[in-house]
Amino acid sequence: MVEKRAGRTACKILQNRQIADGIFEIVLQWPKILHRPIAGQFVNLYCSHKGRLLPRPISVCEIDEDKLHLVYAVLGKGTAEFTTFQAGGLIDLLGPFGNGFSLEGKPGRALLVSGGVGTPPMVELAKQLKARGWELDVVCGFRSQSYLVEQLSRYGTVHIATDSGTEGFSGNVIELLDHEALSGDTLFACGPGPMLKGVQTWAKAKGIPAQLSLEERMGCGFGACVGCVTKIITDNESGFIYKKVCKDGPVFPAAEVLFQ
Amino acid sequence: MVEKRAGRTACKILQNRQIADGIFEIVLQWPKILHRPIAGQFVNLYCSHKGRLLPRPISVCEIDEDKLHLVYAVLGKGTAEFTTFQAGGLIDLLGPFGNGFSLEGKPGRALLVSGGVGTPPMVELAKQLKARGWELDVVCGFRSQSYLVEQLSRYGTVHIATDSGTEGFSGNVIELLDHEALSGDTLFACGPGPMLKGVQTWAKAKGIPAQLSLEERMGCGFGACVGCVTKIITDNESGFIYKKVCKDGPVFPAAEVLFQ
Amino acid sequence: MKLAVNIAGVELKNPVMTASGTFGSGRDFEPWIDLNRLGCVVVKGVAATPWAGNPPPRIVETWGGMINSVGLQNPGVEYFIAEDIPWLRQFDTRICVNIVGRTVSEYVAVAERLAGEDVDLLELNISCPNIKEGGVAFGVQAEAAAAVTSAVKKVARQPLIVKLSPNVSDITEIARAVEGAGADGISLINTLLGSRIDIWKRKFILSMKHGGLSGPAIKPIAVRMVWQVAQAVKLPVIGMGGIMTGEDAIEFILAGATAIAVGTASLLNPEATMQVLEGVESYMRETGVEDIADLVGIVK
Amino acid sequence: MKLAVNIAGVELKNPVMTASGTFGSGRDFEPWIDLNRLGCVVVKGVAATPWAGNPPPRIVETWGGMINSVGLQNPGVEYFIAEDIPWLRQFDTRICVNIVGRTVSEYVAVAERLAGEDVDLLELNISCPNIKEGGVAFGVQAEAAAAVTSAVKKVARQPLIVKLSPNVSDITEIARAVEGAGADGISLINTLLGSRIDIWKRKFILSMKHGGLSGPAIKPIAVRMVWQVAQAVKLPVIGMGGIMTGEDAIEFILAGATAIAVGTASLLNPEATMQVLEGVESYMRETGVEDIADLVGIVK
Ligand SMILES: Cc1cc2nc3c(=O)[nH]c(=O)nc-3n(C[C@H](O)[C@H](O)[C@H](O)COP(=O)(O)OP(=O)(O)OC[C@H]3O[C@@H](n4cnc5c(N)ncnc54)[C@H](O)[C@@H]3O)c2cc1C
Ligand SMILES: Cc1cc2nc3c(=O)[nH]c(=O)nc-3n(C[C@H](O)[C@H](O)[C@H](O)COP(=O)(O)OP(=O)(O)OC[C@H]3O[C@@H](n4cnc5c(N)ncnc54)[C@H](O)[C@@H]3O)c2cc1C
Ligand SMILES: Cc1cc2nc3c(=O)[nH]c(=O)nc-3n(C[C@H](O)[C@H](O)[C@H](O)COP(=O)(O)O)c2cc1C
Ligand SMILES: Cc1cc2nc3c(=O)[nH]c(=O)nc-3n(C[C@H](O)[C@H](O)[C@H](O)COP(=O)(O)O)c2cc1C
Ligand code: FES
Ligand code: FES
Repeated sequence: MVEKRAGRTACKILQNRQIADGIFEIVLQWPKILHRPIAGQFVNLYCSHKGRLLPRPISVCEIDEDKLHLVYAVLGKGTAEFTTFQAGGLIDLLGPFGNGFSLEGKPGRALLVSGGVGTPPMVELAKQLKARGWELDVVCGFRSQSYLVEQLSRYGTVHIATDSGTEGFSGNVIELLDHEALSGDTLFACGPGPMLKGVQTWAKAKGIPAQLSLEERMGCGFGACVGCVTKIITDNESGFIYKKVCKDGPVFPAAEVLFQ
Repeated sequence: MVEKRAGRTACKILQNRQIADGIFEIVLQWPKILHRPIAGQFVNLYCSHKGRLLPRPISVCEIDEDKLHLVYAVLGKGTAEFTTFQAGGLIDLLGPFGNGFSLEGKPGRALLVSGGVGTPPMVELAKQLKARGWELDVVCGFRSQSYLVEQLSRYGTVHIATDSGTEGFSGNVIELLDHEALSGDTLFACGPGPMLKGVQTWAKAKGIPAQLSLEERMGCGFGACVGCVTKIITDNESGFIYKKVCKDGPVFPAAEVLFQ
Repeated sequence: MKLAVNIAGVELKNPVMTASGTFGSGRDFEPWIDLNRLGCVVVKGVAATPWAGNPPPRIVETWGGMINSVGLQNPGVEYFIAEDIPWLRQFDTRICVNIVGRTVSEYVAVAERLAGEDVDLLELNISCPNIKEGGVAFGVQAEAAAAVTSAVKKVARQPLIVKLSPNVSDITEIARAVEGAGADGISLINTLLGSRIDIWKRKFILSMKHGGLSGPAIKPIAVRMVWQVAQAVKLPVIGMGGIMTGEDAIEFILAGATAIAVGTASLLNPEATMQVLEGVESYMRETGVEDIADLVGIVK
Repeated sequence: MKLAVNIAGVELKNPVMTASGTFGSGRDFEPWIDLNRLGCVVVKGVAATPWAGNPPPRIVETWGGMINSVGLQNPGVEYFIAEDIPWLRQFDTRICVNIVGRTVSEYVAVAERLAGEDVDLLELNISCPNIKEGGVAFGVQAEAAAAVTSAVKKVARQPLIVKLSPNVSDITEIARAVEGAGADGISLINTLLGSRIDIWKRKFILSMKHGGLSGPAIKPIAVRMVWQVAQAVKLPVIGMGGIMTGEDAIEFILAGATAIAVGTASLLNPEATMQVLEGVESYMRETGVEDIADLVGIVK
């Protein structure tokens, strides 16, 4: 018998404010009936607009005693709707889901590499790693404006790259990694596909074991629809099998992910 | 060129409270950009639930200087949703629509006959008639619990019938009309189909000219979809033509309505 | 920015049309919109003689849509010619007449009667699911669709658009059939046959049991069919089905529609056509599109 | 109150089934619901050999629905027999295996392999729009539907339900064809073919362009088809398409469904099947229905 879980739960919104251009932080009262999430997991948020029924998966940014911090970018209609939600109101949530980052192994030096809204999950991850005695370099790429840097600085050295060059290093995170000659015993990354592909190549070249957190469009978030798949390298005819980002992931060993 | 009208308008909700079992009064701030409604007209209210797109037509109950009073019964999912709307919030509205009651003619004695949620439009009607010098008998039928009686009493004598006999006369409005031997120079009625059919017969027998306000499911409310029709007696092969309740009505001369 | 489009030789000032049966002949919308700004008014189905339509209830709501069984109530072509053409001609917009019939000869009669009249386009409605007599039968069989198309084409003096039913196994088969029979354009989709039951009264809500499903719920089916038809024929395609916004309209245009029609959205908001037009314009501005024609069917 | 229903000789403790492909083999739902309370678990499509499925994106949202192009990814019948049957047999519920194939012989192979296995029902999926190879072709042609049905029927040891595609001109024609070919029951509807275009990237969102539309948006089409099929054949009908609540389920039952299946709703809320079951029960209580069978198909 598997452990029972609470279903869709209306969570109280404690705060919902813009923290950068088109980037919002929403803080939810975390109900005790829900499992406590770990770094790298995500929750499903649901719209009020009953034309939009599918979940919006959002990564755990930080979890306090009883507060869940999420940071979301306004990408489409659903996240735009979330910006209208007011503190004091409710938002429907299911989760947490996903495997989360693996924090096993003897503490050493860790590289955390993120791009855009791949940055939020780095906060809880950094916090957990530091608590386990790791030393951290956090390398974050943004289009032009950084966020969450203050939180991340609590746990390690933050290195910023922007495409526009308006903040920190002008260029992408791979270039910054090289430019600052950063290295480590392990690497964690989250961000857009092309960036992760770059990280995969970079880490392989350096011989650093890496974990990548992937994104895919989801129908359920808990393994039922087989909608959210990604190619995982396998020794078969086609060279891969499809695994579910929501349940087998979102975090995969970098060496196993087959990018196109 | 026809007069321009304002489109769908989010109106401020000033009050939304239960006034009887399953019956709510909602008071809206009436925006100046909208036409001022007359007795017998209705407005389209819209749900927030974006699965429910069609209008909910609700009759004008009373219009003050800048406040519109509506009274609605919780019938299905849409009106149930309306009960959750809070004062201070907004509700989408289009209108007012329909022809309204005709108040022409020399003042005399008027009979107002209503059943259930056919009662709300009687309030503004009674107010207008009284202002024009009419004497009124208002005959209202309810299942078991009356509402709006206080408002109506301001303008005329109110006679109540309930199916259950818990208030006033035990029976229907036609029985009550006969029981109290009421009469008048003109009659206005609003209520469920079977009641209106009874009123039609009754008024015809007494030779009292009558106006009936009808209900039908609506796609638009302003004449475009030809969805909301009712049979109007015509001298053709079939004996009727379909007219639109939303635009040609909702008020029709009783003599013209063909009930099945 | 060029918004004008050409449908079978008729220039529309912009690609925004009204969907037949959701706009009457436009009178009901005059309080809200400037009809001069419409690319084309497609009027409610016109028959050779007045049609009474179906008994109420004719309308029922569904999730993200509605079902109607109006049954093509209309006052007939003579009334239309006498009243609606002069009224519509006050405005600088195109007129497209949606033609309905129960038999081939009834369709032909309307087209014939309109031959000398001042209208710009004809739209052959072989797809309305709301009449028992058969309109829809023409729309679901390729031979029947071709037969009525070529019969009407013989007498028509205006370009002939044929409006297809989505209630078919293979929409491209019907599209090719009407292309072969001489159609000058294709419009789609008409409504999908659907129904709702009142579980408390234990009967169908609509008097006719079934009716035509429209609204945003059906948009994905419409986009798919418009794309398929645009791939299958050379004719201009007019796309519709659930368009609520300019972005929806762009989706149809990218799928292959030269023009689009706004239906149910106009019932829910009488200003919908204008909002769609403005949405199309702002998409073009934002993405730097000079000519709307550059978007038509570019998604393959 | 009697909730048990009989489908082709198999008693289900209640009429609530899961829709194939939206419930896996049930494992993903165990944290939320008690599988013992389900009338029947219909498992995800099972093929003779493992299928990889389509590349992502496989899912896109639409108004009141979703489109999927999973492409029947599944680990094959051997895996299913080894892993899923024993797991499901822990629970007191019926097992129905959804069978998929590219050719008649592939369908036959699965049914043959399952002949000696401990499952209660087979559901022949001749209607999935998500594979190029043709599954759907069986579902839109009466002769092909009949051919695969009778071929599978020859080897099947469990009652055979045939699942129909809604993407057809006349659903009753296909229903009668599979009835004639020996089907023991009919389930419908599978998804409607639809697509969505990303107007900013100017390409289809799904890697396969089109996919299957499901969810509340399609319910009116499903109700209509279930009613039509229930009128046309004597077989028990399993109804599905957009069921979100007990009231929706009752609508299908009144239209003629002996049992119903919950699909997309389970993805949006893992407890949906239980809520539907409770909704059915409370409708029966409120309206004083003793036996669910008394509701089946009473709306004519
Ligand atoms: C595991 C995971 C964790 C994520 N964590 C974060 C986070 O912490 N912060 C953040 O801003 N974003 C995050 N995302 C991306 C976020 O889910 C999408 O930006 C969001 O769903 C877009 O919704 P929308 O309605 O605004 O966009 P629309 O494009 O209108 O959405 C339409 C549909 O597509 C889906 N969709 C669109 N883009 C994406 C995408 N990139 N990934 C997944 N689904 C998508 C939506 O969920 C919805 O079902 C995460 C995604 C995944 C898979
Ligand atoms: C001109 C007019 C004036 C009305 N005035 C009032 C009033 O003042 N107070 C009041 O309580 N009710 C009034 N009604 C009835 C009211 O519109 C319906 O009760 C309401 O629309 C039901 O919505 P629902 O979502 O709760 O019901 P549902 O059954 O869930 O609604 C589903 C759909 O059916 C339509 N519908 C269902 N029942 C009716 C009905 N009886 N009449 C019209 N449409 C219906 C709804 O508008 C909606 O589109 C009026 C109706 C009309 C036509
Ligand atoms: C109330 C109503 C009446 C309609 N009448 C007609 C008609 O007379 N002729 C026709 O070809 N289509 C008719 N249609 C179909 C529409 O023109 C359009 O094809 C369909 O509704 C899909 O578009 P939409 O989803 O934008 O409404 C009607 C649709 C509705 C909703
Ligand atoms: C993600 C997904 C996967 C599906 N896979 C299958 C399948 O493997 N076999 C099948 O017969 N139907 C499959 N279907 C169709 C459903 O079983 C059902 O017929 C359809 O979704 C309509 O019901 P709904 O609207 O309740 O989802 C799938 C549907 C979805 C949404
Ligand atoms: S989102 Fe449904 S399986 Fe991953
Ligand atoms: S509701 Fe559309 S014409 Fe009356």
